[in-house]
Amino acid sequence: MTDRSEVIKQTDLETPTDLRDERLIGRQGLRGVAEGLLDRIRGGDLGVLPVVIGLIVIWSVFQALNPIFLSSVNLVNLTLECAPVGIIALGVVVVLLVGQIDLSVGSVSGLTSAVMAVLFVDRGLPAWLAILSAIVLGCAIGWIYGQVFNRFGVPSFVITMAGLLGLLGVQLWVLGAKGSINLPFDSGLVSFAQLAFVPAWLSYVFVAVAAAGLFASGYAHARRRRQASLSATSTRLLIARSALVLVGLGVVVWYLNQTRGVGWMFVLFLALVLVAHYVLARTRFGKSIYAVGGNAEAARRAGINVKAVYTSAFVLCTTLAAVGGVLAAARLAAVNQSSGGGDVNLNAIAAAVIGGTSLFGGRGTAFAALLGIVVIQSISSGLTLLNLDSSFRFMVTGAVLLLAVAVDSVARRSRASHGRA
Amino acid sequence: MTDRSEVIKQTDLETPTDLRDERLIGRQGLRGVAEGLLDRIRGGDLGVLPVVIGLIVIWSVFQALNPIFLSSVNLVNLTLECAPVGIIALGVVVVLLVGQIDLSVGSVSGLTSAVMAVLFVDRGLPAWLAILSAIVLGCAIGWIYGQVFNRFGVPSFVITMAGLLGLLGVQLWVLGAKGSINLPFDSGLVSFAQLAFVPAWLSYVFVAVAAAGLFASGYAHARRRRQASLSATSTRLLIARSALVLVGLGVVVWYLNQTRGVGWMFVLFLALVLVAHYVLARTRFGKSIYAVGGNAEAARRAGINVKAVYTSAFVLCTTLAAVGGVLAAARLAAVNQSSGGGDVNLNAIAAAVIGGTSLFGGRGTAFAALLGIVVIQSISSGLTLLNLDSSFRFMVTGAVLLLAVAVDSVARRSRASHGRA
Amino acid sequence: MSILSLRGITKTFGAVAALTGIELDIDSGEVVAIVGDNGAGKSTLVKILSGVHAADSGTISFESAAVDISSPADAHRLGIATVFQDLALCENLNVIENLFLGQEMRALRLDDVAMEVRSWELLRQLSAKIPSVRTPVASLSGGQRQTVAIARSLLADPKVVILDEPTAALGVAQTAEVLNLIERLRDRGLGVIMISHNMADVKAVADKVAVLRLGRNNGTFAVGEVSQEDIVAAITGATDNVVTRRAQSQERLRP
Amino acid sequence: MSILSLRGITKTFGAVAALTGIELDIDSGEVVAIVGDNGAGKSTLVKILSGVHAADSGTISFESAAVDISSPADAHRLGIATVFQDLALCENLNVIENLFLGQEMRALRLDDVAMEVRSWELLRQLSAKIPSVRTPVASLSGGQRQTVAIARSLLADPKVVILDEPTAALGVAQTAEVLNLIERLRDRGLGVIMISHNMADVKAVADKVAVLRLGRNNGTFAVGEVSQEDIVAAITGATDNVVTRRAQSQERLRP
Amino acid sequence: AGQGESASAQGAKIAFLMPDIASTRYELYDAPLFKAKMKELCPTCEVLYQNAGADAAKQQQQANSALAQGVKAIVIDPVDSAAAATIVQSAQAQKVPVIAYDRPIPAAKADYYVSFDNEKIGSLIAKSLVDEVNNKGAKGGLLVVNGSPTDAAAGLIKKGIHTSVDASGLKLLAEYDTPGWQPNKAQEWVSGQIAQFPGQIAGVVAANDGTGGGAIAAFKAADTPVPPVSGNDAELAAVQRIISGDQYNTISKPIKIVAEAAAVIANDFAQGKKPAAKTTLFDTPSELFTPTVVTKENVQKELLGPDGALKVADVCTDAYKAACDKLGIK
Ligand SMILES: Nc1ncnc2c1ncn2[C@@H]1O[C@H](COP(=O)(O)OP(=O)(O)OP(=O)(O)O)[C@@H](O)[C@H]1O
Ligand SMILES: Nc1ncnc2c1ncn2[C@@H]1O[C@H](COP(=O)(O)OP(=O)(O)OP(=O)(O)O)[C@@H](O)[C@H]1O
Ligand SMILES: [Mg+2]
Ligand SMILES: [Mg+2]
Repeated sequence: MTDRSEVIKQTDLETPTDLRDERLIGRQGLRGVAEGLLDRIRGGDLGVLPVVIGLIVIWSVFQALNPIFLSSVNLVNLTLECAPVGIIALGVVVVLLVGQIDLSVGSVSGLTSAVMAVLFVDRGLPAWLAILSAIVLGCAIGWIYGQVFNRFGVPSFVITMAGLLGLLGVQLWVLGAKGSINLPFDSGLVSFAQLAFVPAWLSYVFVAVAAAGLFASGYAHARRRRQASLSATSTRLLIARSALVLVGLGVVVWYLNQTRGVGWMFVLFLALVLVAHYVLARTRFGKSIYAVGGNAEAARRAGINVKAVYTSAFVLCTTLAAVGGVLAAARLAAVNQSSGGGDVNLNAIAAAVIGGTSLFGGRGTAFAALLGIVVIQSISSGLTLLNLDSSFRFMVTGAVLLLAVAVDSVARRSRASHGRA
Repeated sequence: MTDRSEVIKQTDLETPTDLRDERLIGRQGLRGVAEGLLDRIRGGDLGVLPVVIGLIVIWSVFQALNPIFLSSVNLVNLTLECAPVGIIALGVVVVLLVGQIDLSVGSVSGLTSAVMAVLFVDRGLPAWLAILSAIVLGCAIGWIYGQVFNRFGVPSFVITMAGLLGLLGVQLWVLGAKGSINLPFDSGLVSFAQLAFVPAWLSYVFVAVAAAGLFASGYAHARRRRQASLSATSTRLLIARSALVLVGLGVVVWYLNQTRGVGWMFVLFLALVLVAHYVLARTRFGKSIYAVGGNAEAARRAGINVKAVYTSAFVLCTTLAAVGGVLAAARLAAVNQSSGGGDVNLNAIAAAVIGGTSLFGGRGTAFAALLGIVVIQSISSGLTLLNLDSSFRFMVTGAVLLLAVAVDSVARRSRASHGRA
Repeated sequence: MSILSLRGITKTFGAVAALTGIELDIDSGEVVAIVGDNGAGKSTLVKILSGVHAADSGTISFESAAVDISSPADAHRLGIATVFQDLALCENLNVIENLFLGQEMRALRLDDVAMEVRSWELLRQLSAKIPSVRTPVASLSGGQRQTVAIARSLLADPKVVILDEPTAALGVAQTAEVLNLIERLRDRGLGVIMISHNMADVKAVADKVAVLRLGRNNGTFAVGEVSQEDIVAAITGATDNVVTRRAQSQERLRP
Repeated sequence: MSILSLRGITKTFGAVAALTGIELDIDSGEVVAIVGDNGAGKSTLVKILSGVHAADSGTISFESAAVDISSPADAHRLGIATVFQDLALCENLNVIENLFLGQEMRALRLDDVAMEVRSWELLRQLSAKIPSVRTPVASLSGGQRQTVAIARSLLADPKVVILDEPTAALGVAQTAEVLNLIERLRDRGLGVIMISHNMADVKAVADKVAVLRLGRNNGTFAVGEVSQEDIVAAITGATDNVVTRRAQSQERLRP
Repeated sequence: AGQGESASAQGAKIAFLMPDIASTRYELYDAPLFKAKMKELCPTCEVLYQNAGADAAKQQQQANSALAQGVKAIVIDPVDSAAAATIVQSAQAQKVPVIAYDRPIPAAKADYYVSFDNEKIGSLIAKSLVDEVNNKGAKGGLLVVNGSPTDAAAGLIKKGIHTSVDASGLKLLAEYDTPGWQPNKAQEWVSGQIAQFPGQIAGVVAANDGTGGGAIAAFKAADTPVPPVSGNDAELAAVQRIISGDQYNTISKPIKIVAEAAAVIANDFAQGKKPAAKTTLFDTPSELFTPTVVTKENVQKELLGPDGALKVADVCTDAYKAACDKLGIK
């Protein structure tokens, strides 16, 4: 018995602090990374991999059915169509993370876009002011939700369902006698959503900066960890990762640049996802979101202002819904009574869930919104290219959706059998 | 110290087993009941009381605005309109109790009613066979949900969203070019939903039987408890309770009998609620539903077949959705592409939640469906009596909904401050 | 003849090898204590025995026949009743409902009077201080919950009872009752596995002590032939450990 | 001078009177043990002190000033750190995240390297056997979790540390470390409240023992002047109790 | 309820039940115009206006509630023509006359039918668009964007569109039923078709102005020239697009005339009179009106005249000033 504990003491000096437990199955270098990955796959700890695989399956099928699906033109369309609802879904992710729900994102996006249109077109306010007002309104709605939730403890399902109905009423009232408002095609807002693309050279610069940034931050982090005698990703691995990102993103961007390129609206969406990811993963506020979603009582006992966290989650959600609504209006170049209606709600929530956010709170990442909306829009776009009856269109949508998520199956099943359910 | 424990020993012989703990604040008789009730109200343990109060508030307001609201005619309409969606909500309660959700109840009800109509009207099958087929179809859909859920672990949100879309497609396909099918007015099914009312005398018999049954079962139970030297409700209290039910229900029935009376469809709904209540509260299966919803892993460790419970919850939900769909079709005497669409889904789920069912599983009763749907239909019916613009109609609906549930506020807040959150 | 025996049980969680080649035998009418440091793998072993986790490799035999315990229901069927360390109670259900979960009396018309009577009996037997059996478990104290979990394992007529740190949250009186209970179970010929960090309790009721260390067997001792210090040494992997040092310094302080 | 003193604290839950007129004083540099049967109200008292529940009546004074502790944040602000019996960890977060919850280093750009280093330090100090601090708490063993909860209470610089059954799930080595730790805290002049069912531990580290019985004060003793039997008698409310009976029968059995 | 025989309409209530809010016309035109005319005919009468939000069951609830309030006549634009039969039945059982408005109720004999018919509308807009495409001699085929697959009225329009498109000899490239009439769905679908049939789309038949607007936005967003696109409903926004040349046509329904005719008939029924039939359709006494296709050429005359449904000031906002001037609209 004693000999083993001596082994520990000997290795103490060489092994990084966090790898000293002798039960850890040690692995080194690139090979070790691959083995660890395989281990995680077997253990069902796959992160976003299943969804990505589901996506690849969908893409292959649609491409086989209609070769235009993966054409550059269509992919450019796809990116642009993802942005508005994707941004809304990003807000939904935040609300789901604290274990609540917002059923009213559609209505919020509809109402705020209506207010924006009325101010901009009817009242002749400058575009930026109209947009700002819309966003402030979105913010205010979330704040009210937060107050009602914190003070009365009404379930967020009911609050936001009341919001869904009430705000739709306000939207109809705001649009009033007009019913439908055109946004001028030559306004900056509409051009931004329809015609503004990143110049090819700039898009490559973006890719290069992203790859370089990833490497730089990874390297700095690894150095600090090594200095603190903790295990760290090897420089070789960091280089490999950045190279992968460089090539991967580079190819995608090059392909999109074959036609119109990368839309600024999509860049905005990506930027919001990255910011949200940073906030959720790397700030105290982000941690408190996860804590409240995981165990609100424990978070409260840790001294976190749980009410403030709920309020800010609602505010973030409705604010992002307002941004998404404005962009959706800009893309359609019109606002009407059905703006924000239809399946905006369902799609935004479904995107968050498909991307892996739990409805029970505490689990999910900002990337869920990106992945989920790409899945949903891919299905929708793929079906657009097939000339189907609407009855079959619905059936296929349902089936493909299920298929995309069922790839998770392998992951989850093995996860459960490995005791991580 | 010793004297106190002697006190316990002395009282042992007189006090019922379950009231011997000396920390229990003892109370006796009717007065004790009232005090206990007051205590529960202060402690926030109010059960359905807040929702009932919310309902009374809504009713008073609408009655003040339009005296027809509480007229016998309108209440009869209200009861009949509650039944179809109420039955669907009953199924939703079961699914929510196991901590899952079914977004597709609307589509299921639409599809099954379409199948029923095609078989009954187009194929000329006897009504009972057409209805049975529809119900079996509903059953099968739930079974498939259960299988997909258990085998692949796809979140029920995604499965049933796929169902929502896919089944709508099937519904359109089943209805085909016709789009809309009339059910003959003289068919038993349509008369049942539109014209079949309980004869006045029979309705009073029902009330009497209900009151007597309540007393008899309560009395038998109390006797068994007393024999087992457990505390029991006093006979006086039992009589009081039954008398209250007799008078309360009697007045309601009498009032409805002023015009058309109590519809058989509503009686069916009530019967289903009572059966569901019995199953949930008084059978092993019911307890396993609550256990799975409260802590699925604990239930599994207790040897409960958790997968079977999930499957049966889904089956119950879709089966009840099928029943609700058939009744909705009968009430409308037609089936079309939008059957089951609109706000059936939202209303059914909202009814369950408003009635007090938790979206997180394990909390709620069958009566939630009844109360919730009455709240929703009251709002809807009250608003049709007010001559409002659509925009205001939506706003008022949202506001009233919030109000109705916010009465819970007092309850929940004090509950939390009493450590029962 | 051993009622339950394990051979080469191994289990890994991701990169952590929680159990490696565990061997263990339990006879009827015997109390086996499993001891070990935190994270030694005791609860993992218990979960494998009760069908909560599946072992990665290794065999389990029950009454000399190889068995496959792939779900808790399987374990129940074999007659293995377990009190889990995390108790595994449903917080939304009350005490009676938790006690009888999955084994309610009269499936189609629950006999709540009989169940309540039986509940009070069981709880009284364990000296439980629970004011009412109709409150949800969520509002019970830690010890009250543990008592409920222990009472539950006695309901069905098990052949093997596994108790994972059953007395951790119990008061002195309740602990004494549970130790009495374990002795009664042994006398009735059941096999009992008890996990505990309390060496005094282990010495008091166990016949055999199996030590786990970092997921591996680290010796099995007959209780009569080993001192408390030896067991602690086997647990910590050294004779010179914080426990002995502390004991020494305490001795120095108090005359 | 007492750093914390309670007068007439009362709390009822529905029909259950959990605490009635509790009085208690804690001095700086003093370890007060609160003992009592299961359901005696110990954890309820702790929750009132740490702002989780509000007392129905009674006053709390901290450093001689009456204070109103209406939320856990208030308690943190006063310098009261608590290890709860149910630990109150977020299962979805990993060990580091739980340790630093609400007090992360650098709010806007978390310093995860520094936090990881500090985590390992704290855990090593408590002899924790946790393979990795980046696994979610959900996958830790019972004792590992308890260690995390204890480590957390030491992070901020508290004036009063409340430990509700801190060693219930700990192994022998970890228990010894925690007892050492409590002594170090006392020596640094902190007030420590410890709840425990283990009389040996209580006798070892406490200066004063307060006994609760069925929600009421049932005597306060200086540890030096009272025997273990007396404390048990105060807890169970009788000198002739199951513990003494069991001890006697054990003595009779073993020569 | 049930005393429909009273000789005077004094203080009578009349229900006006509209089907949905997906089209702006019911809220903006039909209801206010009907109410105004009613007020003129019978100042003490009360109009109970309800909108069913495209839900047949809700419409039934609204009708029942109207009956409970003792209305003297029901004017109904059914969500589902088949399902509305129940409403007719229960109303007539209580001796309350039912006037089918806009859409017929073939399955049960209403007391009167006032309308233009949706099938005709579909065929008119499609015909006008086909003619324009042929005139321009554009190559390629047509896209058809129908209304909601769950909306009965959309089905009628679709049928009408097909009679014209199928007869035109133009190729039907692809067809789509827009869920919930949503413009953004229409936009998304048309975007896909632009990718699939680059340069081959000679025109788009859209079943209403909203979906038409979506189709136009798709072409704009793809940075390709907008081919002729149809519409229906003569919404303000659509009229602006017609003036600016983005949209080819829409259709103006003489809502004022129809709504007023319905008011007159309802008033007659409320007074216990039986209005005479102008013609008979579906075995029901009927009065039918013909809608007019509106293009750039006749927009001023049809919609912006002194009696027109729209005001020049509303249409010719800053953004459309130049286009209005070009057409000589003041
Ligand atoms: N579900 C799981 N997922 C991942 N790792 C796990 C899981 N369960 C246990 N482990 C790990 O396995 C090891 C053994 O855990 P186990 O619970 O068996 O310890 P234990 O001996 O019961 O400890 P304690 O005395 O603290 O209860 C621990 O390092 C723990 O982190
Ligand atoms: N939130 C609550 N709601 C209702 N009753 C409660 C609640 N919390 C505690 N109680 C009751 O108050 C009494 C005291 O509980 P408490 O948790 O304080 O006991 P304890 O002394 O900590 O016991 P243990 O030693 O078992 O931890 C118990 O009877 C318990 O059932
Ligand atoms: Mg353990
Ligand atoms: Mg406690």
